[in-house]
Amino acid sequence: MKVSKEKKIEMLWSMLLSRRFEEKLTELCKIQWKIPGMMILCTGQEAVGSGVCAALAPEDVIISNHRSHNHLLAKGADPRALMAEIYGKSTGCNKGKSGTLHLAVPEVNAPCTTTVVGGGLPIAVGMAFAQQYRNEKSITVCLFGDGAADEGSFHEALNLASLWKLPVIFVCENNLYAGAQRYEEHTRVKDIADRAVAYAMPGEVVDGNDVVAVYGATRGARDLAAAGGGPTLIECKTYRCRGHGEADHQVYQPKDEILAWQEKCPIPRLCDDVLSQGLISALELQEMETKIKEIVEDAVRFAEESPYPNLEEALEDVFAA
Amino acid sequence: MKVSKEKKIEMLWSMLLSRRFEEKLTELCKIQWKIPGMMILCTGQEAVGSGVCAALAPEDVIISNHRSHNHLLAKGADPRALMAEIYGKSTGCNKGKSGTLHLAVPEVNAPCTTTVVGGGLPIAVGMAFAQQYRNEKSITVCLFGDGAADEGSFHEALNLASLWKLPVIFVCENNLYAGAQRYEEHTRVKDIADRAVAYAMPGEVVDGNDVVAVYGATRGARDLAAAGGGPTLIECKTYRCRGHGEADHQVYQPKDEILAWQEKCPIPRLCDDVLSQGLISALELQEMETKIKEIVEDAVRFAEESPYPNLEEALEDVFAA
Amino acid sequence: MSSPREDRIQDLYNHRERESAMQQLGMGQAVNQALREEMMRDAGVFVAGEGIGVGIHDSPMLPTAGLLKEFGPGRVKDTPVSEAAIAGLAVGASVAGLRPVVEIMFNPFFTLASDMIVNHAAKLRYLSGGKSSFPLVVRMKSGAGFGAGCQHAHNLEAWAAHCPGLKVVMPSTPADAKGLLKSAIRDENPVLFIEDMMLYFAPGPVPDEEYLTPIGKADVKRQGKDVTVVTWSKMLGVAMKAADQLSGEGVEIEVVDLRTLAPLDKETVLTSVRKTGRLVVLHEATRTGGFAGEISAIVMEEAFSSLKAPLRRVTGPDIPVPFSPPLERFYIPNEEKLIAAVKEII
Amino acid sequence: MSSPREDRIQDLYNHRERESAMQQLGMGQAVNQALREEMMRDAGVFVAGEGIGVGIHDSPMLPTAGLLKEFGPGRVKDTPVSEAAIAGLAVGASVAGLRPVVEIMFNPFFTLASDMIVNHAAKLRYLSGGKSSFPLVVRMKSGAGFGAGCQHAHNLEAWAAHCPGLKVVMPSTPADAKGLLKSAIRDENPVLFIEDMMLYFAPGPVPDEEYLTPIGKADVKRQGKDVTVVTWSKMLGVAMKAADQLSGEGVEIEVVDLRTLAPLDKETVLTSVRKTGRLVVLHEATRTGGFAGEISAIVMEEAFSSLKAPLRRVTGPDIPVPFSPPLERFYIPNEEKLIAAVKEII
Ligand SMILES: Cc1ncc(C[n+]2csc(CCOP(=O)(O)OP(=O)(O)O)c2C)c(N)n1
Ligand SMILES: Cc1ncc(C[n+]2csc(CCOP(=O)(O)OP(=O)(O)O)c2C)c(N)n1
Ligand SMILES: [Mg+2]
Ligand SMILES: [Mg+2]
Repeated sequence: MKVSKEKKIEMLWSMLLSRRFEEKLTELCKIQWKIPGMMILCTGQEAVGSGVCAALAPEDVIISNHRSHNHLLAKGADPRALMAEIYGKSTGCNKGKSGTLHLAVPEVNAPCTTTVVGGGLPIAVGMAFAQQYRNEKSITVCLFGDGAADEGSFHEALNLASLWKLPVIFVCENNLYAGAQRYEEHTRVKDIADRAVAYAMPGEVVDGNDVVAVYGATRGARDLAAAGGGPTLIECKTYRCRGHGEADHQVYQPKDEILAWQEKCPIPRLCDDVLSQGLISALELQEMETKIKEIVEDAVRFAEESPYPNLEEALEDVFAA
Repeated sequence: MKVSKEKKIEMLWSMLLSRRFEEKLTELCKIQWKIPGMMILCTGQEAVGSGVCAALAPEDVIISNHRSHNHLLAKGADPRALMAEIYGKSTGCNKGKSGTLHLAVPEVNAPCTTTVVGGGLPIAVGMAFAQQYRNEKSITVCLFGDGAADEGSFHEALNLASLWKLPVIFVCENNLYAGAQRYEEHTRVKDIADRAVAYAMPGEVVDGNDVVAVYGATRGARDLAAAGGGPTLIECKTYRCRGHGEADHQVYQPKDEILAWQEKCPIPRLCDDVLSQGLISALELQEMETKIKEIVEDAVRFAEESPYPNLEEALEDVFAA
Repeated sequence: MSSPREDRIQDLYNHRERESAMQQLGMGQAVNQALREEMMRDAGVFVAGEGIGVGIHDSPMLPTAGLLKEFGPGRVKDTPVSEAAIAGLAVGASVAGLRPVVEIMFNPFFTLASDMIVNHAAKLRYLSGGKSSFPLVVRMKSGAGFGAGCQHAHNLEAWAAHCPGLKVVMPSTPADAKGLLKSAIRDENPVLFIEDMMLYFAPGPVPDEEYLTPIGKADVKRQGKDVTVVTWSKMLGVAMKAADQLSGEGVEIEVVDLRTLAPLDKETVLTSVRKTGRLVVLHEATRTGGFAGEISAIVMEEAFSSLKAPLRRVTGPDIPVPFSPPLERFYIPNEEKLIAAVKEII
Repeated sequence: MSSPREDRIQDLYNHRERESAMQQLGMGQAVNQALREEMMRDAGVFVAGEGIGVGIHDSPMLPTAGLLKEFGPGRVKDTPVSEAAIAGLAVGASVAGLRPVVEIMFNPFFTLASDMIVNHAAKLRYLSGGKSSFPLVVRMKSGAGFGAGCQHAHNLEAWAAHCPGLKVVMPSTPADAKGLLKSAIRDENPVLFIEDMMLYFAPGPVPDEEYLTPIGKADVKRQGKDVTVVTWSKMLGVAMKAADQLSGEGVEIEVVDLRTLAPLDKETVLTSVRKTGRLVVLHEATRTGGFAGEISAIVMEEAFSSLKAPLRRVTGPDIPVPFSPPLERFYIPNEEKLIAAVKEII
């Protein structure tokens, strides 16, 4: 697939932004009381969200899961608002009500995120139904894990999406683990993409650490969906380089497996590509890094300086007025 | 597949018993106040339950759904106890608490039946797990409809059964309708059996109106399961000749479709076979019919003469003592 | 000044006058009218569910009869047997700006949709900090009495009323059903709308002109000074019949029809109990953990000093709904049980 | 004769004496011991769930730590993320004679298993006319306070307690947890066993010797004459701390720990309220439709004449559990709120 220079740079930017953003979170969450709750990161998996979102139009809708930072940043979410939300501050994109696990960013057409494993799939069906109903040209993408593909909701959603030829792409981010269960310990099917057969839907396996490949597959599926050809199941093979969450010591992940996959990190891969093709100079890359560093630091500063919500705000936003 | 004379006669018997039993119910449920609630029959689909159960050992377990009469009779349930239960009488197999929709007959290893569409599949997984856990030679069969194959429970159950190589057979009775929805209106997959691929499980399509074929497929799957080879998905293609229930006027089922399938009725088909092969004489067949007629009439008499439960019995059987 | 009894008679008279001019509809037909009117008014309203376009029953008394013909398969969506997907469809379509009205066929199957309804429809707005809205309606059929047993009949309104972010409506008359459903469809929040199937076949007057009935307002369906009976849905009929009988014996019960369980119209309940000093709560759902508990807690918190007698609950017993006709009848609360309860506390 | 206060001190003293000799365990460890003992006693007991063999946390404080090593993968089954299948596994295995103990990771995911638990585990025995039994345990982690937001924290014990055929256990101390879980595993009926995760990290004394704690018996965790506080699970700690403080101010509350919500030990509640004449119910779940309603209804039905003051409920507000630390703390009922409620009615 021929991909423009601009696209590649855009994807490099969003992968790097996401990586630095999460590296900062790795640091921060070690400091007690700084950030509450779980800290679930996608370090090493950035090619998926970044490749997918680069293939979408702004009006396309995404719905993500518990591992959402990259997806949302790649869709254009404001790092300040995300960081403040992760801190639980009133300036967070959800006023501190959500935290990291269900960040909603309607401004970039990510109106809700769910941490219920598999919960996003039926909702994506509804979102895509609305697009079809209104004859929109936009489509919906649902991002979920390999573990989610074992939930009943996966099945019901794919069947309905196929039946109604809805404009939706189901992107399975197969990072080889669902919690502490390795892929073979939770299903026998060789590829999640094989499950597309069960719904007479196209299914495709993609190297999830190759952002260009992810982009290409998404573009293809998007064209199909937008043309009324219905949904596609794309499986991106990648790897969870860190634990399920930052508190997970990864005792069950073989060290050499982690190392081998770290070698396949999607970021140097794209860097090498754009550098060797002369799409970007080493200096420009360094400037990009500097800018991203500033953005992340600014986001942290913003979050740190923001106040917590007032207690009475807890009672708001349950119902629309 | 070579099938013994005895097996064929056994299957003929159970199909005929089921047919006459249900024909009687068709009559009875028209009489007001005679039988309460819904009346869901499998007229024309008898080859499925009769073929499946003929392939099982008595210690094999089955779990059925809302359309269970044939399954249970074929497994050996007492027609009197079934009929009385359908009437809601205290002598019913479940003391009148169940009625037709969830007949439980533990005596023949059908310890529970569920009318929640798809509900039987995860339970079958548990039953088969117990058999594997105790190193039993017996297996479990789950009978369900094509509509049930769209429920999330189908997916979760097949995945888990395959993962653990459980001794279970999933028998999908595809009667071309789920309620008023024709098959193509509820899924795009050509054959439900194709869904086996999604679990790396063998899947097989069988002519569900050919009791010998159903028997053969079940025998094969049973051998595999009992030998530790794990589950099989068998799809029996058949047809719902009557409405979803007796109150359904079938306005949405094409008349010629019904007629065409009535032509394929599994009972004459087996009759022709056994008569032409000389496995049974016309006289013997007539005697069989007479005996079955008596059994059904006796069951009705028994049900009619039995008392309703005492009101205080309603409060019993919620908890084990 | 006329006596309360005379008032009531006058009231009834006016009421009957008004009503006699009205169309008589079963609740299914009233729901049907509401759906039609709202679909005509707002192109974003669509309906979806199992057999709601083409169904196994072709009776005109049913809530979605004729909609497919009138609005076509684009807006009247028959779905596979997939309750989670049906509810998820509503969640996703609503946040995208449509107005889904989906059906969960029978109350026990609420379980299968409950993750979507409770963890998603009800919470995602809060989780978004109020930015995303989920204006959806889940219609659900409920109620014992049709001989299908406990996997088809299981009143779980108390579950839904225990979920912040959900509105729960449970009408007792065709007129209320129509006005409340129209309000539910226009509401910006997820609404669970529970229809007792027995009421489909009990015609009642429904105004011809366009009207909305507000969600969150209880309705005093009969005034009385002696005992407050709080009830909803099908049990209203039981309460009204008991009221007639008791009135003949000189006991006037005030019948408060909640109509909406969440948000709950506390004030109407409290006002009545403060007047009568006596409370009976009547519901078909099983007793332990039923919504009668909430009513009694509120009364005991806020009208304690007015109370003259212990509470009585008239409810289904703590058993699954049995199949056998006499047992099922035994399960369903009736006039005799209500009357006995009222008499115990006067 | 000693005064009630002296009695209590003596009581506490004996108690401490006894306790100091005991092992100190968190509730997770106590659950772990119960599982181990029962698995050793009965080869039919197995455990299954998401990450219960190999998990993402390797802390010895967790309920299933070490079981895989001790009992092997045949009896300690890690499952896919498939809550309906996990619950169905329990239903099927139990009717076949095994003793499954399965885990639903967090309370909100009860929704996904609820069809299997409510429509099947709880009803199939009744539907069989008492012929088939479903001796299974579903363990479920619950409770707010761990900063994960409302899709991980949602106390739904009131749902389960509204389902005939289900027993619902919600222990407050490690010792109770151990004895109750052992009883649950030996029970012939489906039992939902709800563990508040915060209690995993609050060690308490657990007897070394084998013992069973009966299901269906509440426990008066502290005697008092002035106000009855009915509570369960983590909230017991709040009640006990408030009791100490109030005692300092001369107010003696009696703390009734339900331990089991279904079947409910009415008598212990009623006996206490008949003595004190005042009732506060304390639970973490949201207010409307919470199980406090059931307690108040029972008291209002059967101890009305003893009541001297209105009810107070101290509960989570009617909102999803918010994430932000101050908001989450605001959500969880605490001593101050309980003390204020007690003072309002004395
Ligand atoms: C319904 C549900 N069950 C269990 C969990 C707990 N949980 C959170 S993430 C996770 C693993 C999910 O694995 P996968 O879908 O592969 O996503 P990944 O974490 O690998 O990105 C589990 C079991 C949950 N959040 N929701
Ligand atoms: C969970 C659930 N949803 C809906 C229903 C209502 N219902 C009963 S049977 C049926 C159709 C089932 O179709 P299928 O599985 O093909 O079985 P068939 O009736 O054709 O034998 C439906 C929708 C139900 N019983 N359970
Ligand atoms: Mg994964
Ligand atoms: Mg069918």
